[in-house]
Amino acid sequence: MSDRIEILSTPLSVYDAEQFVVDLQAGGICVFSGNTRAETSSDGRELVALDYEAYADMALRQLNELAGRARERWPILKLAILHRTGRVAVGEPSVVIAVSCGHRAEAFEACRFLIDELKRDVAIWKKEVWKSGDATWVH
Amino acid sequence: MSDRIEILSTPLSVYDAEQFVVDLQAGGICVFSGNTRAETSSDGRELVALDYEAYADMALRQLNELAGRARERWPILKLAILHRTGRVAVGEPSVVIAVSCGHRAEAFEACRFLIDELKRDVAIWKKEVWKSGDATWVH
Amino acid sequence: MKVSIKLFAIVRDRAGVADLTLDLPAGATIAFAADLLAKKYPAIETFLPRCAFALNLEYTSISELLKDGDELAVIPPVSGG
Amino acid sequence: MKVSIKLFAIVRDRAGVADLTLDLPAGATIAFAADLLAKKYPAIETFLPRCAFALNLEYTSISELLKDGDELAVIPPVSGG
Repeated sequence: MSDRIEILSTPLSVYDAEQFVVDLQAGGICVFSGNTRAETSSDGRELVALDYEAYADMALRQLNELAGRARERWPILKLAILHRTGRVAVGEPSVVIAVSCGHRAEAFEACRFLIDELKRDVAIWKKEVWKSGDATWVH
Repeated sequence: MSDRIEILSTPLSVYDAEQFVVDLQAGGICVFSGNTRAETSSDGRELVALDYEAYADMALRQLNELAGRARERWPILKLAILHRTGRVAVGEPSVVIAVSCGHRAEAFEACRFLIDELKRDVAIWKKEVWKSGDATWVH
Repeated sequence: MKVSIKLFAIVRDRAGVADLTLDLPAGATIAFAADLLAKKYPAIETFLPRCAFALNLEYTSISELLKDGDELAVIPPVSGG
Repeated sequence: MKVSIKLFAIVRDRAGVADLTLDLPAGATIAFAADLLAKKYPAIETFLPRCAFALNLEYTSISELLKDGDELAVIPPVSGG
Protein backbone atom coordinates (compact mmCIF):
# COMPACT_ATOMS: atom_id res chain seq x y z
CA MET A 1 0.00 0.00 0.00
CA SER A 2 1.46 3.29 -1.16
CA ASP A 3 -0.51 6.48 -0.71
CA ARG A 4 0.67 10.06 -0.93
CA ILE A 5 -1.91 12.28 0.71
CA GLU A 6 -1.02 15.91 1.34
CA ILE A 7 -2.51 19.32 1.96
CA LEU A 8 -0.11 21.90 0.61
CA SER A 9 0.13 25.68 0.55
CA THR A 10 2.42 25.59 -2.50
CA PRO A 11 1.58 24.96 -6.19
CA LEU A 12 0.55 21.38 -6.99
CA SER A 13 2.40 19.34 -9.59
CA VAL A 14 0.29 17.05 -11.76
CA TYR A 15 3.59 15.58 -12.93
CA ASP A 16 4.73 14.62 -9.41
CA ALA A 17 1.37 13.04 -8.63
CA GLU A 18 1.43 11.01 -11.83
CA GLN A 19 5.05 9.93 -11.35
CA PHE A 20 4.27 8.89 -7.79
CA VAL A 21 1.69 6.33 -8.94
CA VAL A 22 3.76 4.84 -11.80
CA ASP A 23 4.12 1.13 -11.11
CA LEU A 24 5.40 -1.84 -13.11
CA GLN A 25 2.09 -3.62 -12.48
CA ALA A 26 0.01 -0.65 -13.69
CA GLY A 27 -1.73 -0.92 -17.04
CA GLY A 28 -3.83 2.19 -16.45
CA ILE A 29 -3.20 5.48 -14.68
CA CYS A 30 -5.95 8.06 -14.28
CA VAL A 31 -5.11 11.58 -13.13
CA PHE A 32 -7.63 14.29 -12.31
CA SER A 33 -6.73 17.93 -11.86
CA GLY A 34 -9.35 20.35 -10.55
CA ASN A 35 -8.49 23.92 -11.52
CA THR A 36 -9.79 27.40 -10.78
CA ARG A 37 -12.01 28.24 -13.76
CA ALA A 38 -12.30 31.78 -15.16
CA GLU A 39 -15.75 33.07 -14.34
CA THR A 40 -17.82 36.22 -14.49
CA SER A 41 -20.53 36.73 -11.87
CA SER A 42 -24.09 37.59 -12.88
CA ASP A 43 -23.35 41.24 -12.03
CA GLY A 44 -20.24 41.31 -14.25
CA ARG A 45 -17.43 40.79 -11.74
CA GLU A 46 -14.40 38.74 -12.84
CA LEU A 47 -13.01 35.91 -10.75
CA VAL A 48 -9.26 36.12 -10.17
CA ALA A 49 -8.65 33.25 -7.75
CA LEU A 50 -10.07 30.86 -5.19
CA ASP A 51 -8.82 30.99 -1.61
CA TYR A 52 -8.76 27.56 0.03
CA GLU A 53 -8.87 26.86 3.73
CA ALA A 54 -8.66 23.41 5.32
CA TYR A 55 -9.18 21.93 8.75
CA ALA A 56 -5.96 20.11 7.96
CA ASP A 57 -5.92 17.53 10.79
CA MET A 58 -9.45 16.45 9.97
CA ALA A 59 -9.11 16.69 6.19
CA LEU A 60 -5.98 14.49 6.18
CA ARG A 61 -7.71 11.94 8.37
CA GLN A 62 -10.73 12.00 6.03
CA LEU A 63 -8.60 11.67 2.90
CA ASN A 64 -6.73 8.71 4.35
CA GLU A 65 -9.99 7.07 5.29
CA LEU A 66 -11.33 7.80 1.78
CA ALA A 67 -8.24 6.21 0.22
CA GLY A 68 -8.91 3.14 2.37
CA ARG A 69 -12.50 2.94 1.12
CA ALA A 70 -11.30 3.21 -2.50
CA ARG A 71 -8.77 0.43 -1.89
CA GLU A 72 -11.55 -1.80 -0.57
CA ARG A 73 -13.52 -1.31 -3.81
CA TRP A 74 -10.78 -1.33 -6.48
CA PRO A 75 -7.40 -3.08 -6.79
CA ILE A 76 -5.38 0.13 -6.53
CA LEU A 77 -1.60 -0.09 -6.83
CA LYS A 78 -0.69 3.47 -5.82
CA LEU A 79 -2.62 6.66 -5.27
CA ALA A 80 -1.93 10.33 -4.65
CA ILE A 81 -4.29 13.01 -3.39
CA LEU A 82 -2.93 16.55 -3.20
CA HIS A 83 -5.04 19.54 -2.16
CA ARG A 84 -4.10 23.19 -1.98
CA THR A 85 -4.70 25.77 0.69
CA GLY A 86 -4.30 29.49 0.11
CA ARG A 87 -4.75 31.41 -3.11
CA VAL A 88 -5.17 29.42 -6.34
CA ALA A 89 -5.23 31.65 -9.42
CA VAL A 90 -7.42 31.01 -12.45
CA GLY A 91 -5.90 28.15 -14.47
CA GLU A 92 -4.03 26.65 -11.49
CA PRO A 93 -4.87 23.30 -9.83
CA SER A 94 -6.49 23.21 -6.39
CA VAL A 95 -6.65 19.42 -6.27
CA VAL A 96 -4.80 16.61 -8.05
CA ILE A 97 -5.69 12.94 -7.74
CA ALA A 98 -3.75 10.13 -9.41
CA VAL A 99 -4.55 6.42 -9.28
CA SER A 100 -2.76 3.45 -10.84
CA CYS A 101 -4.41 0.07 -11.37
CA GLY A 102 -3.84 -3.05 -13.42
CA HIS A 103 -6.61 -2.04 -15.81
CA ARG A 104 -8.09 1.21 -16.99
CA ALA A 105 -11.71 0.81 -15.87
CA GLU A 106 -10.64 0.51 -12.25
CA ALA A 107 -8.32 3.51 -12.48
CA PHE A 108 -11.05 5.74 -13.93
CA GLU A 109 -13.66 4.62 -11.43
CA ALA A 110 -11.44 4.95 -8.38
CA CYS A 111 -10.19 8.40 -9.44
CA ARG A 112 -13.76 9.61 -10.04
CA PHE A 113 -14.88 8.18 -6.70
CA LEU A 114 -12.07 9.96 -4.85
CA ILE A 115 -12.79 13.42 -6.28
CA ASP A 116 -16.56 13.03 -5.86
CA GLU A 117 -16.23 11.97 -2.22
CA LEU A 118 -13.58 14.60 -1.50
CA LYS A 119 -15.92 17.35 -2.68
CA ARG A 120 -18.86 15.91 -0.74
CA ASP A 121 -17.28 15.43 2.62
CA VAL A 122 -13.79 16.69 3.30
CA ALA A 123 -13.26 19.67 5.64
CA ILE A 124 -12.01 22.16 3.05
CA TRP A 125 -13.62 25.44 2.00
CA LYS A 126 -13.13 27.89 -0.80
CA LYS A 127 -13.73 31.60 -1.11
CA GLU A 128 -14.21 33.27 -4.49
CA VAL A 129 -11.90 36.27 -4.87
CA TRP A 130 -13.18 38.83 -7.37
CA LYS A 131 -11.22 41.40 -9.33
CA SER A 132 -13.20 44.10 -7.55
CA GLY A 133 -11.49 43.00 -4.34
CA ASP A 134 -14.47 41.46 -2.59
CA ALA A 135 -14.59 37.79 -1.68
CA THR A 136 -17.42 35.35 -1.07
CA TRP A 137 -17.35 31.97 0.67
CA VAL A 138 -18.76 29.05 -1.31
CA HIS A 139 -20.97 27.01 1.01
CA MET B 1 -10.95 23.87 -31.24
CA SER B 2 -7.53 22.77 -30.10
CA ASP B 3 -6.49 19.16 -30.53
CA ARG B 4 -3.04 17.63 -30.34
CA ILE B 5 -3.17 14.21 -31.97
CA GLU B 6 0.10 12.43 -32.63
CA ILE B 7 1.60 9.03 -33.26
CA LEU B 8 5.17 9.07 -31.99
CA SER B 9 8.12 6.71 -31.98
CA THR B 10 9.67 8.50 -28.98
CA PRO B 11 8.71 8.34 -25.25
CA LEU B 12 5.37 9.98 -24.40
CA SER B 13 5.16 12.74 -21.82
CA VAL B 14 2.10 12.75 -19.59
CA TYR B 15 3.25 16.18 -18.47
CA ASP B 16 3.23 17.64 -22.00
CA ALA B 17 -0.22 16.22 -22.70
CA GLU B 18 -1.61 17.67 -19.49
CA GLN B 19 0.00 21.05 -20.03
CA PHE B 20 -1.35 21.16 -23.57
CA VAL B 21 -4.97 20.97 -22.34
CA VAL B 22 -4.63 23.54 -19.51
CA ASP B 23 -7.14 26.29 -20.19
CA LEU B 24 -8.42 29.25 -18.18
CA GLN B 25 -11.99 27.99 -18.72
CA ALA B 26 -11.15 24.48 -17.49
CA GLY B 27 -12.47 23.39 -14.10
CA GLY B 28 -11.59 19.73 -14.68
CA ILE B 29 -8.77 17.98 -16.49
CA CYS B 30 -8.70 14.21 -16.85
CA VAL B 31 -5.56 12.45 -18.04
CA PHE B 32 -5.26 8.76 -18.84
CA SER B 33 -1.96 6.97 -19.33
CA GLY B 34 -1.97 3.38 -20.62
CA ASN B 35 1.28 1.64 -19.72
CA THR B 36 2.96 -1.67 -20.45
CA ARG B 37 2.18 -3.84 -17.44
CA ALA B 38 4.61 -6.43 -16.08
CA GLU B 39 3.24 -9.86 -16.81
CA THR B 40 4.18 -13.50 -16.68
CA SER B 41 2.69 -15.89 -19.23
CA SER B 42 0.96 -19.10 -18.15
CA ASP B 43 4.14 -20.99 -19.08
CA GLY B 44 6.33 -18.73 -16.94
CA ARG B 45 7.78 -16.31 -19.50
CA GLU B 46 8.31 -12.70 -18.43
CA LEU B 47 7.09 -9.78 -20.51
CA VAL B 48 9.77 -7.15 -21.16
CA ALA B 49 7.99 -4.77 -23.58
CA LEU B 50 5.22 -4.26 -26.09
CA ASP B 51 6.09 -3.45 -29.69
CA TYR B 52 3.55 -1.13 -31.30
CA GLU B 53 2.88 -0.76 -35.00
CA ALA B 54 0.44 1.71 -36.54
CA TYR B 55 -1.08 2.27 -39.94
CA ALA B 56 -0.24 5.89 -39.21
CA ASP B 57 -2.20 7.63 -42.00
CA MET B 58 -5.36 5.77 -41.12
CA ALA B 59 -4.86 5.89 -37.34
CA LEU B 60 -4.39 9.68 -37.36
CA ARG B 61 -7.50 10.10 -39.49
CA GLN B 62 -9.42 7.85 -37.10
CA LEU B 63 -8.16 9.66 -34.00
CA ASN B 64 -9.14 13.03 -35.46
CA GLU B 65 -12.59 11.71 -36.32
CA LEU B 66 -12.83 10.25 -32.80
CA ALA B 67 -11.92 13.62 -31.30
CA GLY B 68 -14.69 15.17 -33.38
CA ARG B 69 -17.22 12.67 -32.07
CA ALA B 70 -16.13 13.39 -28.49
CA ARG B 71 -16.51 17.13 -29.11
CA GLU B 72 -20.07 16.57 -30.34
CA ARG B 73 -20.95 14.80 -27.09
CA TRP B 74 -19.07 16.85 -24.49
CA PRO B 75 -18.07 20.54 -24.21
CA ILE B 76 -14.34 19.87 -24.55
CA LEU B 77 -11.97 22.81 -24.32
CA LYS B 78 -8.74 21.10 -25.38
CA LEU B 79 -7.68 17.52 -25.92
CA ALA B 80 -4.51 15.58 -26.57
CA ILE B 81 -4.16 12.01 -27.82
CA LEU B 82 -0.62 10.63 -28.07
CA HIS B 83 0.16 7.05 -29.10
CA ARG B 84 3.49 5.29 -29.33
CA THR B 85 4.93 3.09 -32.02
CA GLY B 86 7.97 0.90 -31.49
CA ARG B 87 9.15 -0.70 -28.28
CA VAL B 88 7.47 0.35 -25.01
CA ALA B 89 9.14 -1.18 -21.96
CA VAL B 90 7.27 -2.33 -18.86
CA GLY B 91 6.22 0.75 -16.85
CA GLU B 92 6.31 3.11 -19.86
CA PRO B 93 3.20 4.72 -21.46
CA SER B 94 1.99 3.54 -24.87
CA VAL B 95 -0.92 5.97 -24.96
CA VAL B 96 -1.71 9.25 -23.18
CA ILE B 97 -5.05 11.05 -23.43
CA ALA B 98 -5.78 14.42 -21.79
CA VAL B 99 -9.09 16.31 -21.85
CA SER B 100 -10.04 19.64 -20.32
CA CYS B 101 -13.65 20.70 -19.74
CA GLY B 102 -15.53 23.23 -17.65
CA HIS B 103 -16.60 20.52 -15.21
CA ARG B 104 -15.15 17.24 -14.04
CA ALA B 105 -17.89 14.82 -15.08
CA GLU B 106 -17.47 15.79 -18.73
CA ALA B 107 -13.69 15.50 -18.57
CA PHE B 108 -13.85 11.98 -17.07
CA GLU B 109 -16.49 10.79 -19.52
CA ALA B 110 -14.81 12.19 -22.62
CA CYS B 111 -11.40 10.79 -21.61
CA ARG B 112 -12.88 7.36 -20.95
CA PHE B 113 -14.77 7.44 -24.25
CA LEU B 114 -11.60 8.31 -26.17
CA ILE B 115 -9.49 5.47 -24.76
CA ASP B 116 -12.32 2.92 -25.10
CA GLU B 117 -12.96 3.84 -28.75
CA LEU B 118 -9.25 4.04 -29.54
CA LYS B 119 -8.76 0.46 -28.33
CA ARG B 120 -11.83 -0.77 -30.19
CA ASP B 121 -11.20 0.70 -33.59
CA VAL B 122 -7.94 2.44 -34.34
CA ALA B 123 -5.42 0.82 -36.73
CA ILE B 124 -2.69 0.08 -34.18
CA TRP B 125 -1.34 -3.30 -33.14
CA LYS B 126 0.88 -4.57 -30.38
CA LYS B 127 3.21 -7.50 -30.07
CA GLU B 128 4.22 -8.96 -26.73
CA VAL B 129 7.98 -9.25 -26.40
CA TRP B 130 9.09 -11.88 -23.91
CA LYS B 131 12.36 -12.18 -22.02
CA SER B 132 12.98 -15.48 -23.80
CA GLY B 133 13.24 -13.48 -27.03
CA ASP B 134 10.05 -14.67 -28.69
CA ALA B 135 7.24 -12.28 -29.55
CA THR B 136 3.51 -12.75 -30.09
CA TRP B 137 1.02 -10.45 -31.80
CA VAL B 138 -2.03 -9.49 -29.77
CA HIS B 139 -5.08 -9.81 -32.02
CA MET C 1 -14.70 21.26 31.81
CA LYS C 2 -12.82 22.94 29.00
CA VAL C 3 -13.61 22.27 25.34
CA SER C 4 -11.49 23.67 22.54
CA ILE C 5 -13.57 25.18 19.72
CA LYS C 6 -12.47 25.63 16.12
CA LEU C 7 -14.28 27.83 13.62
CA PHE C 8 -13.73 27.86 9.84
CA ALA C 9 -14.54 29.79 6.70
CA ILE C 10 -17.67 31.96 6.86
CA VAL C 11 -18.29 31.08 10.52
CA ARG C 12 -14.76 32.07 11.48
CA ASP C 13 -15.06 35.32 9.51
CA ARG C 14 -18.41 36.22 11.08
CA ALA C 15 -17.31 35.36 14.60
CA GLY C 16 -14.00 37.11 14.08
CA VAL C 17 -12.16 34.32 15.84
CA ALA C 18 -10.72 30.94 14.73
CA ASP C 19 -9.97 29.26 18.05
CA LEU C 20 -11.46 29.62 21.50
CA THR C 21 -12.07 27.64 24.65
CA LEU C 22 -15.50 27.14 26.20
CA ASP C 23 -15.92 26.37 29.87
CA LEU C 24 -18.89 23.99 29.99
CA PRO C 25 -20.78 22.23 32.77
CA ALA C 26 -20.45 18.44 33.01
CA GLY C 27 -23.06 16.73 30.81
CA ALA C 28 -23.04 19.47 28.16
CA THR C 29 -23.82 18.29 24.64
CA ILE C 30 -22.65 19.70 21.32
CA ALA C 31 -26.06 21.34 20.97
CA PHE C 32 -25.46 23.10 24.30
CA ALA C 33 -22.06 24.36 23.12
CA ALA C 34 -23.60 25.53 19.83
CA ASP C 35 -26.24 27.55 21.70
CA LEU C 36 -23.51 29.14 23.77
CA LEU C 37 -21.54 30.02 20.61
CA ALA C 38 -24.65 31.58 19.05
CA LYS C 39 -25.11 33.76 22.15
CA LYS C 40 -21.43 34.71 22.27
CA TYR C 41 -21.25 35.47 18.51
CA PRO C 42 -24.71 36.57 17.34
CA ALA C 43 -23.35 37.00 13.79
CA ILE C 44 -23.08 33.23 13.35
CA GLU C 45 -26.46 32.33 14.85
CA THR C 46 -28.41 32.15 11.57
CA PHE C 47 -25.68 30.13 9.89
CA LEU C 48 -25.15 27.49 12.61
CA PRO C 49 -28.19 25.37 11.57
CA ARG C 50 -26.43 24.82 8.20
CA CYS C 51 -23.26 23.58 9.89
CA ALA C 52 -22.13 20.11 10.88
CA PHE C 53 -19.93 19.37 13.90
CA ALA C 54 -16.74 17.37 14.21
CA LEU C 55 -15.67 16.06 17.58
CA ASN C 56 -11.96 15.20 17.78
CA LEU C 57 -11.70 15.22 13.96
CA GLU C 58 -14.80 13.11 13.22
CA TYR C 59 -18.29 14.12 12.18
CA THR C 60 -20.78 13.51 14.96
CA SER C 61 -24.36 14.36 15.97
CA ILE C 62 -25.27 17.41 18.03
CA SER C 63 -26.68 15.19 20.78
CA GLU C 64 -23.19 13.87 21.54
CA LEU C 65 -21.87 14.53 25.06
CA LEU C 66 -18.70 16.57 25.44
CA LYS C 67 -15.87 15.82 27.81
CA ASP C 68 -12.93 17.78 29.16
CA GLY C 69 -10.19 18.32 26.56
CA ASP C 70 -12.38 17.66 23.53
CA GLU C 71 -11.80 19.53 20.27
CA LEU C 72 -15.11 20.60 18.76
CA ALA C 73 -15.14 22.07 15.24
CA VAL C 74 -17.99 23.85 13.53
CA ILE C 75 -18.02 22.63 9.91
CA PRO C 76 -19.82 24.89 7.41
CA PRO C 77 -20.95 23.12 4.21
CA VAL C 78 -17.69 22.00 2.60
CA SER C 79 -16.56 23.25 -0.80
CA GLY C 80 -13.16 21.70 -1.42
CA GLY C 81 -11.98 20.39 -4.76
CA MET D 1 -5.80 -1.51 -62.90
CA LYS D 2 -3.24 -1.24 -60.15
CA VAL D 3 -4.18 -1.34 -56.46
CA SER D 4 -1.67 -0.71 -53.73
CA ILE D 5 -1.89 -3.24 -50.88
CA LYS D 6 -0.73 -2.72 -47.30
CA LEU D 7 -0.26 -5.52 -44.77
CA PHE D 8 0.22 -5.08 -41.02
CA ALA D 9 1.17 -6.95 -37.87
CA ILE D 10 0.67 -10.73 -37.99
CA VAL D 11 -0.48 -10.64 -41.63
CA ARG D 12 2.60 -8.70 -42.70
CA ASP D 13 4.85 -11.09 -40.73
CA ARG D 14 3.22 -14.19 -42.24
CA ALA D 15 3.25 -12.82 -45.79
CA GLY D 16 6.78 -11.55 -45.32
CA VAL D 17 5.93 -8.31 -47.11
CA ALA D 18 4.42 -4.98 -45.99
CA ASP D 19 3.60 -3.30 -49.32
CA LEU D 20 2.79 -4.67 -52.72
CA THR D 21 0.83 -3.81 -55.83
CA LEU D 22 -1.87 -6.02 -57.31
CA ASP D 23 -2.81 -5.84 -60.97
CA LEU D 24 -6.56 -6.43 -61.00
CA PRO D 25 -9.22 -6.68 -63.71
CA ALA D 26 -11.79 -3.87 -63.91
CA GLY D 27 -14.77 -4.64 -61.66
CA ALA D 28 -12.66 -6.43 -59.03
CA THR D 29 -13.98 -6.21 -55.48
CA ILE D 30 -12.08 -6.27 -52.20
CA ALA D 31 -13.15 -9.91 -51.81
CA PHE D 32 -11.53 -10.66 -55.17
CA ALA D 33 -8.28 -8.99 -54.08
CA ALA D 34 -8.38 -10.88 -50.79
CA ASP D 35 -8.68 -14.21 -52.62
CA LEU D 36 -5.72 -13.28 -54.76
CA LEU D 37 -3.68 -12.39 -51.65
CA ALA D 38 -4.58 -15.73 -50.05
CA LYS D 39 -3.33 -17.55 -53.15
CA LYS D 40 -0.17 -15.47 -53.36
CA TYR D 41 0.58 -15.82 -49.61
CA PRO D 42 -0.89 -19.12 -48.39
CA ALA D 43 0.42 -18.38 -44.86
CA ILE D 44 -2.19 -15.63 -44.37
CA GLU D 45 -5.17 -17.54 -45.80
CA THR D 46 -6.54 -18.85 -42.49
CA PHE D 47 -6.14 -15.45 -40.84
CA LEU D 48 -7.80 -13.31 -43.52
CA PRO D 49 -11.38 -14.12 -42.40
CA ARG D 50 -10.53 -12.43 -39.07
CA CYS D 51 -9.36 -9.25 -40.80
CA ALA D 52 -11.19 -6.07 -41.79
CA PHE D 53 -10.31 -3.99 -44.84
CA ALA D 54 -9.65 -0.29 -45.20
CA LEU D 55 -9.98 1.35 -48.59
CA ASN D 56 -8.14 4.66 -48.85
CA LEU D 57 -7.87 4.87 -45.03
CA GLU D 58 -11.49 4.02 -44.21
CA TYR D 59 -13.06 0.75 -43.09
CA THR D 60 -15.25 -0.68 -45.81
CA SER D 61 -17.04 -3.91 -46.75
CA ILE D 62 -15.46 -6.67 -48.85
CA SER D 63 -18.11 -6.23 -51.55
CA GLU D 64 -16.76 -2.75 -52.36
CA LEU D 65 -15.47 -2.24 -55.92
CA LEU D 66 -11.84 -1.27 -56.37
CA LYS D 67 -10.54 1.32 -58.81
CA ASP D 68 -7.12 2.13 -60.22
CA GLY D 69 -4.84 3.84 -57.72
CA ASP D 70 -6.73 2.67 -54.61
CA GLU D 71 -4.88 1.86 -51.39
CA LEU D 72 -6.29 -1.28 -49.80
CA ALA D 73 -5.14 -2.25 -46.31
CA VAL D 74 -5.69 -5.57 -44.57
CA ILE D 75 -6.54 -4.75 -40.95
CA PRO D 76 -6.01 -7.56 -38.43
CA PRO D 77 -8.01 -7.20 -35.19
CA VAL D 78 -6.61 -4.02 -33.63
CA SER D 79 -4.85 -4.00 -30.25
CA GLY D 80 -3.73 -0.41 -29.68
CA GLY D 81 -3.83 1.38 -26.33
